Amino acid sequence: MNAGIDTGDTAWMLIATALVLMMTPALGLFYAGLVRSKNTLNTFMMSIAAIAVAAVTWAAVGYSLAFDGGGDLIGGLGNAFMQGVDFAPREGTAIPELVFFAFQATFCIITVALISGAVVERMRFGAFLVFAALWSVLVYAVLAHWAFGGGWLLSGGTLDFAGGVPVEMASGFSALAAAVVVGARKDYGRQALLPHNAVYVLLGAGLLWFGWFGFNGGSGFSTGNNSVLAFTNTLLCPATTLVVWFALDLIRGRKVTAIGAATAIIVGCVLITPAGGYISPGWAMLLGALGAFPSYGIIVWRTRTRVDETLDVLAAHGTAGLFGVLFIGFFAQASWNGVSDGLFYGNASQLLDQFLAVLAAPAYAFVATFVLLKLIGAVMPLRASDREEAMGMDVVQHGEEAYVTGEGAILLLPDDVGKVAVPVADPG
Amino acid sequence: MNAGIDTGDTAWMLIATALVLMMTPALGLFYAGLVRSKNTLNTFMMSIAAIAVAAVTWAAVGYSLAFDGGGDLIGGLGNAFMQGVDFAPREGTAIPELVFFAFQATFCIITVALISGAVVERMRFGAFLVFAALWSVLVYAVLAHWAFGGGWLLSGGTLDFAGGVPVEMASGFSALAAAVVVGARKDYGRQALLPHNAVYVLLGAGLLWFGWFGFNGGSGFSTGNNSVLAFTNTLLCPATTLVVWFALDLIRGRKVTAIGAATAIIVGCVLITPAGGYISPGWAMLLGALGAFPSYGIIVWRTRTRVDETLDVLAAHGTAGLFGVLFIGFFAQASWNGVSDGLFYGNASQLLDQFLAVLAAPAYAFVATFVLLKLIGAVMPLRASDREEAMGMDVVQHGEEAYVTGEGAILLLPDDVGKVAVPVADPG
Amino acid sequence: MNAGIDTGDTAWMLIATALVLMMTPALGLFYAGLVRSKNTLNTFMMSIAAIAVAAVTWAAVGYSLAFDGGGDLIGGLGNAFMQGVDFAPREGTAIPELVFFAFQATFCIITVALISGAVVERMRFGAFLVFAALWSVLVYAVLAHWAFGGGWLLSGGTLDFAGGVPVEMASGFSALAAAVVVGARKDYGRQALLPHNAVYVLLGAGLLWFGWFGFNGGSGFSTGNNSVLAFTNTLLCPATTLVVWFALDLIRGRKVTAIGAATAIIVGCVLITPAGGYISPGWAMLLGALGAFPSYGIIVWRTRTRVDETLDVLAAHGTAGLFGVLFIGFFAQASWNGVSDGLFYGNASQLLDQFLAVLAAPAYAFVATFVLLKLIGAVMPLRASDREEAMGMDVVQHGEEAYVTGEGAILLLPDDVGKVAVPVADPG
Amino acid sequence: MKLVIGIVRPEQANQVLEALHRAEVRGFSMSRVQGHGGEVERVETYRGTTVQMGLSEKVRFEVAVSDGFVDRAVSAICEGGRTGEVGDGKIFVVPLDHAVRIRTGDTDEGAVTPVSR
Amino acid sequence: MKLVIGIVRPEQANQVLEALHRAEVRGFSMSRVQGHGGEVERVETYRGTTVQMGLSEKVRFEVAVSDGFVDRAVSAICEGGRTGEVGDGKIFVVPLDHAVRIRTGDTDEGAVTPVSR
Amino acid sequence: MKLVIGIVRPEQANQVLEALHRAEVRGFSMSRVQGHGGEVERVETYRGTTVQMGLSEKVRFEVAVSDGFVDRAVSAICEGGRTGEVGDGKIFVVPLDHAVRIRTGDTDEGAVTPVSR
Ligand SMILES: Nc1ncnc2c1ncn2[C@@H]1O[C@H](COP(=O)(O)OP(=O)(O)O)[C@@H](O)[C@H]1O
Ligand SMILES: Nc1ncnc2c1ncn2[C@@H]1O[C@H](COP(=O)(O)OP(=O)(O)O)[C@@H](O)[C@H]1O
Ligand SMILES: Nc1ncnc2c1ncn2[C@@H]1O[C@H](COP(=O)(O)OP(=O)(O)O)[C@@H](O)[C@H]1O
Repeated sequence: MNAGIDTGDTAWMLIATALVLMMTPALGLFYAGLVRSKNTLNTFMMSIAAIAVAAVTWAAVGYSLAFDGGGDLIGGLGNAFMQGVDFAPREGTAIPELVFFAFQATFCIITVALISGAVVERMRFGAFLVFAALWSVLVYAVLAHWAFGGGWLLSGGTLDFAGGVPVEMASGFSALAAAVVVGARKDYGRQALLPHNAVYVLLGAGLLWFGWFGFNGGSGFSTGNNSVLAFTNTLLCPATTLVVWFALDLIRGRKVTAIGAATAIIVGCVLITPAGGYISPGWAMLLGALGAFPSYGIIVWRTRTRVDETLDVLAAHGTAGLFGVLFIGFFAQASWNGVSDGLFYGNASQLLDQFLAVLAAPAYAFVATFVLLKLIGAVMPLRASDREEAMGMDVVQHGEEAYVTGEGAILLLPDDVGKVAVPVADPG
Repeated sequence: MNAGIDTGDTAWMLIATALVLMMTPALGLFYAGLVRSKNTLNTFMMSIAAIAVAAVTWAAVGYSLAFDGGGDLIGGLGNAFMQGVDFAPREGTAIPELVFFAFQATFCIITVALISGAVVERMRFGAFLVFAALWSVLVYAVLAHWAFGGGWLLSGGTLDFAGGVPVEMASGFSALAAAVVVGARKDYGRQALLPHNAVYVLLGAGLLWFGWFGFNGGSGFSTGNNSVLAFTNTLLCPATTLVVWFALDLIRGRKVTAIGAATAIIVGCVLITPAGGYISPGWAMLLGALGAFPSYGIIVWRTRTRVDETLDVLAAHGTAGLFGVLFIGFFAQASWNGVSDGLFYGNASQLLDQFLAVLAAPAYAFVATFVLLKLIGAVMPLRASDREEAMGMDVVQHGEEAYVTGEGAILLLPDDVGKVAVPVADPG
Repeated sequence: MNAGIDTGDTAWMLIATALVLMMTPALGLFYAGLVRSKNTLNTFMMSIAAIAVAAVTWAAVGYSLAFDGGGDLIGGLGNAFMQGVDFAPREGTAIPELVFFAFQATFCIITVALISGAVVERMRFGAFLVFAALWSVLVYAVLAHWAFGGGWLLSGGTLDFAGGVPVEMASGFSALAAAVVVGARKDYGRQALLPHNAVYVLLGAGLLWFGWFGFNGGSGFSTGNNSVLAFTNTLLCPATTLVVWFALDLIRGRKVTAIGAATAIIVGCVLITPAGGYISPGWAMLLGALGAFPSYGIIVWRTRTRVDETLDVLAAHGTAGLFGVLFIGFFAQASWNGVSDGLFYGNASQLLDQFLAVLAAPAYAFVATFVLLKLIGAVMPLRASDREEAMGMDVVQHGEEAYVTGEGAILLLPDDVGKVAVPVADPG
Repeated sequence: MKLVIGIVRPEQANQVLEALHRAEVRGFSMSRVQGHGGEVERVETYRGTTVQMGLSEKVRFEVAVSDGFVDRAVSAICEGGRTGEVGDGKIFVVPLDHAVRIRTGDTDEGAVTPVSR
Repeated sequence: MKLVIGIVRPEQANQVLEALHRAEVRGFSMSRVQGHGGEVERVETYRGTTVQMGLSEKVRFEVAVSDGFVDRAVSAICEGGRTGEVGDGKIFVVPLDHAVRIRTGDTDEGAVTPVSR
Repeated sequence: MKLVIGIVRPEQANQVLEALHRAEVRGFSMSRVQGHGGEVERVETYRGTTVQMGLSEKVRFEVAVSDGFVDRAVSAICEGGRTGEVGDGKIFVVPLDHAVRIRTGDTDEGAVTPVSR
């Protein structure tokens, strides 16, 4: 075993990395259940595409820009194409840098996938691929550097345990920009566009919660105290969010909804993401309870606007992430986190550091994404035509349907394409 | 790293905890597939609700009542609201108590969720929430104290590795009581009430088995011998149960059924739960084989009775758990478990200790649940009306449907609710 | 803790084992989505059956034949019925042999399940059970011995990190033999036989990838360098395969397909399986890119033949596994793997060793499977009749349907079977 | 001959099946439809979106009968389908020129009476 | 009385619902069908298998109306369903001998006009 | 004009499609239904619950044809749908007063012959 490597920490980080990678297909399932059946595959495929594209860009330059050196705004290219990423421990940890690299890669991947929630059911798949590649470098890597990689937020003292800045706020506010640039679905606000399979939504949420234990619990890069604290808080905080969400649903509609519960799980996990390793379990439960309100409110309010931010990434990730980042400023507790206190424990400066983050990150994410999509839109159409939207993105973009019976499907044999003249069916 | 903490043990317990939490949504999926489509979401939501409610009650008092001190019948309140639950190792282990707390919390959660199987398709969601909160404290915490927390069974010498007492027998016999108090579905015994999606059932069973490796393998709180033994037995025992179940299906109906296979997986995992860390792999395989018979028999027999214990929690958990607890009394082997021998190895007293458990736990669980539900029923209706049952619990209790096409759905805009007068549809 | 055991390595191997076991139900889901709805359960059940049967044969003799002693062609029976498999470290590792046993068992299980892809929608379930039991011993255990257990390939110097020989090539070429012996579905080539649920396919692929981190990352039996390298390569290689597959789909059909993406994930994971711990991340990405071509080509070509190797196990596993095994011969790098260089680094002999493997393994797998199935076919019918095939294997083989509404289902009460004369329905 | 089309509540489908059986109507086809009529519409909420469901699930029976059987079929469906609340459904009787039993090619009367098992 | 059967594009179903509502046709049933006609067929690929989809999704309306309402119903469906592209669908008008409201047993005219809510 | 309704086995649906095609019947709609007739019922078991399945899956064709085409349509369905075993299904021919092509508004004969592609 190499010097400086701890087998226990490495074991935990390996599984944590696998868990976070699993979150992206889980997100695909979650999102796929929330759209209409004719757009199921396209929605799921945006998450799969995020894995493919972001893993490659991350290995090429993303990781290096995020984690090579302590530049204020951006890292260097010293690790470009994974140069120097090997078995030696990543400084400040007892795990091989290869594992650190892989763990961070999964964060970039899921953040890209999250944004797709804003543009499903209409954005062209090709345009999304281009967007994913560029966004993963120009936005994610930059914000990851700010908060994790030695950039100005980190060096300035901002606390962000597992990605309130580069993951949650970045995806949420980029989603808003994407929804604005791409525009609403043609029937948005006129017709009821409903989730076609709520079981996928609940299962997806369950798997996401499962993965989030690796996401938050792994962000200490060890089995040490902050990791353990973040891990346990990832159980308690979403649970309280669920309870409060039930109550809000009851008050609003006199019924507890399942889609609401699935949403609450995500919101609760997002709330604790930045704060997990810094606040006590008690405060984590309060965070889960209070944090439910703004997200709930924005979900209800947003649907009354013209902004078709379809799957409410802003409310679930942007808002909750922002709330969590601020919460640290109040209730961070050195006696638990060994790092710093918040306002409530007499350290007002921490709150200021947190404020900087919630101003800078959303602003950068929104503007950069807005500009990026405008540029892409200048080169290629961002969205499908109304006619195509009516047919559904699965058939139009992928030439497939999610649920096929086979009735009336004519088999085209390579050599006699077209010759086969009669419909042939085999009902499943 | 703190004194007394082993990073490897902690790494394993972190992932084991995440695995057990994942089991509850997996159970929701498993149960949801077994009911009719109009009750899909309500069934799944009972598992989600169990997470929300039981996590909170556990943090508040459940953990403390179960694990604070060695009182014979019940623990103290020293750890109420997680006082003193921190990074220091839980005594007798090399993991932080925070992790121990979280691991035990997931056990309480899934046990509550298991009971819902007895009352799906008719119990009101509100009543279930109240029941879940009270049961998690009044029944689960008590039995967990008896078997795990220093109560009379544990101090008396009863062996229960991973929860034959507080999880399996408790859920099984509480389910029976719940089915009796809540009563049968209106069409039970008159009509065929069939599983609407067997794929959910198979996938759910597969994910439950996956999680069970954390459930049993984690119950040694380390990577030590008993954990390793329990882990490996969790592969072998359910496999033999599957083989025997196939044979029983063939004999009974001349066909091996898929729902049967999914059931066999659960039964096999339950059988090994109490015995996992105490018996050799060879005996574990025998346990899996023999233990299939009583559960199989009760499933076949129960449907001929008037007791609509809908998803057979008694047969799959109560019976199999009881069988596993007794089995220890015969085949426990000190050379493998380092703790105690069973009758077969000359230690008859162990069998007596096990007998006490299979008398006391079911009795307490049944009676306490019966009384509890009667009391709740005195305050609020436990079940939906026949009319509501006919409409389906998803629409009635949650105002949602699992599978919506959107046809004929009129979008209600906040400001003109009711004003929209014409149906609007968008077929998915 | 026992002498010679490392808790971190053990923690990782425990979860890795659980992950690989989870892959088999995930494969069942993946396969079930690819068939017509009337064969859903039968397809899924073949994977469940593989767990049941192979776990038992493995414990009985498979493990011993594969891993007991260094015989050239086959191991001994010293560990038959798990004799001597206990807590002592498996030689060459720091984990208990019980864990090593369980980890290897899960490999045998999934390999058996993989083959079912060649014969779904027509092979009789009973015949498959017999085949699974015999194949797991006569083919899997033998090839596992050759490549992992001290057999002639291993001692000869062939490198196979995680099962290119016994898992991937064995399943792929056995699948081809099985398709030939069992024969094509009655409507193959005449009608369009389409996947009934592409969401199952995508989710299944996602879960398989998740599990593959344990499959490859665990094949170093530690948290050491080779494991870490294989783990990280399991992220990078399939990602590049996805990117190239997207491109191939675009070129071929001007659309990126979802089923294609799911296939690419499998192909990418298979490609890196043999090579994971031996090549650098850079070469792993090249492997993922180049390896996509042969598999893609064979999938397109195969459907034009009369060979109904239904779910393309040969293309996804056999071909990709073969490609990966050869790739090691070129790009293995001692500076990364600490073991050996490939041709590219001046060691031509390694390529020869790899060649031996890609000649011997496919030949043995194909011939042994062919003969085995011929023999079984002589004793019992291998496939269902055309009439049964038309009805669907779920109803015929299992007496169940995957998706039941309950309309017109008459409840048969034990005591009055047949007496009930009128249809009774309860629509879900 | 007539083609009798009955649209009933899913919950009543089984009663209708029993009633048809008692009326010795052995052959029929049924399918799921969505109906709109006088029923009160239910409100559902999906995240921020609140909708009013304008259609309700119904089961549609299609029964071809010889003239002598029309009244029995109609009253069987009526009796089986009635709950008395709005939404019980409708029965439509359409003239039927010919009927053919595919298996045998028998036509008309012969076609609509199933072989007894 | 007549039974009006209308087969339209799923995308147009909502316009048809609106049009029927405006035409004061309050009662009807609808279901999903697959249609074949003059539409260009789309090609789909599943792994190695390329297929031409010969059927396209349609929605089938079934409306029983008293004679005076036939033209209004037909033109409502036409207007709601038309896009002008091949595949818009068809309307068929079939004679209707009797209609019965299951809840009350009213027959004919009485049966096809729903109670106003 | 007539409306020809054919109910056949799912397994035969493709043969029927081919037969209709050969008979130059280009336009039709089809849907899934569940049928009850003389077929032997199959027994299924779900855990403790054993049931007899009283309905079997069928596919329902609906074809509007001008009078000259009726016999061709009927015999096409017959030929495509026949296996000779109980359960092959039925064909019903219903009078059709009017037909309208929504896209163009053409009526009757004009409406039922699809535009050639
Ligand atoms: N004119 C009609 N044509 C076809 N179907 C109708 C018609 N009127 C009602 N239906 C069907 O009958 C069902 C019940 O009708 P409704 O008016 O709601 O109740 P009731 O028949 O008790 O007055 C509707 O949901 C619809 O499916
Ligand atoms: N003769 C027919 N009988 C029954 N349904 C028909 C008939 N012709 C067409 N249809 C239905 O109408 C739909 C549209 O018809 P098509 O000929 O494609 O377009 P158009 O009506 O615009 O010419 C078809 O998909 C089918 O569902
Ligand atoms: N009187 C009927 N009205 C409507 N559909 C019928 C009628 N009789 C039979 N069918 C349909 O025809 C199918 C086959 O009929 P069945 O009597 O079982 O076989 P066969 O026509 O070969 O005698 C049934 O499943 C049902 O869908």
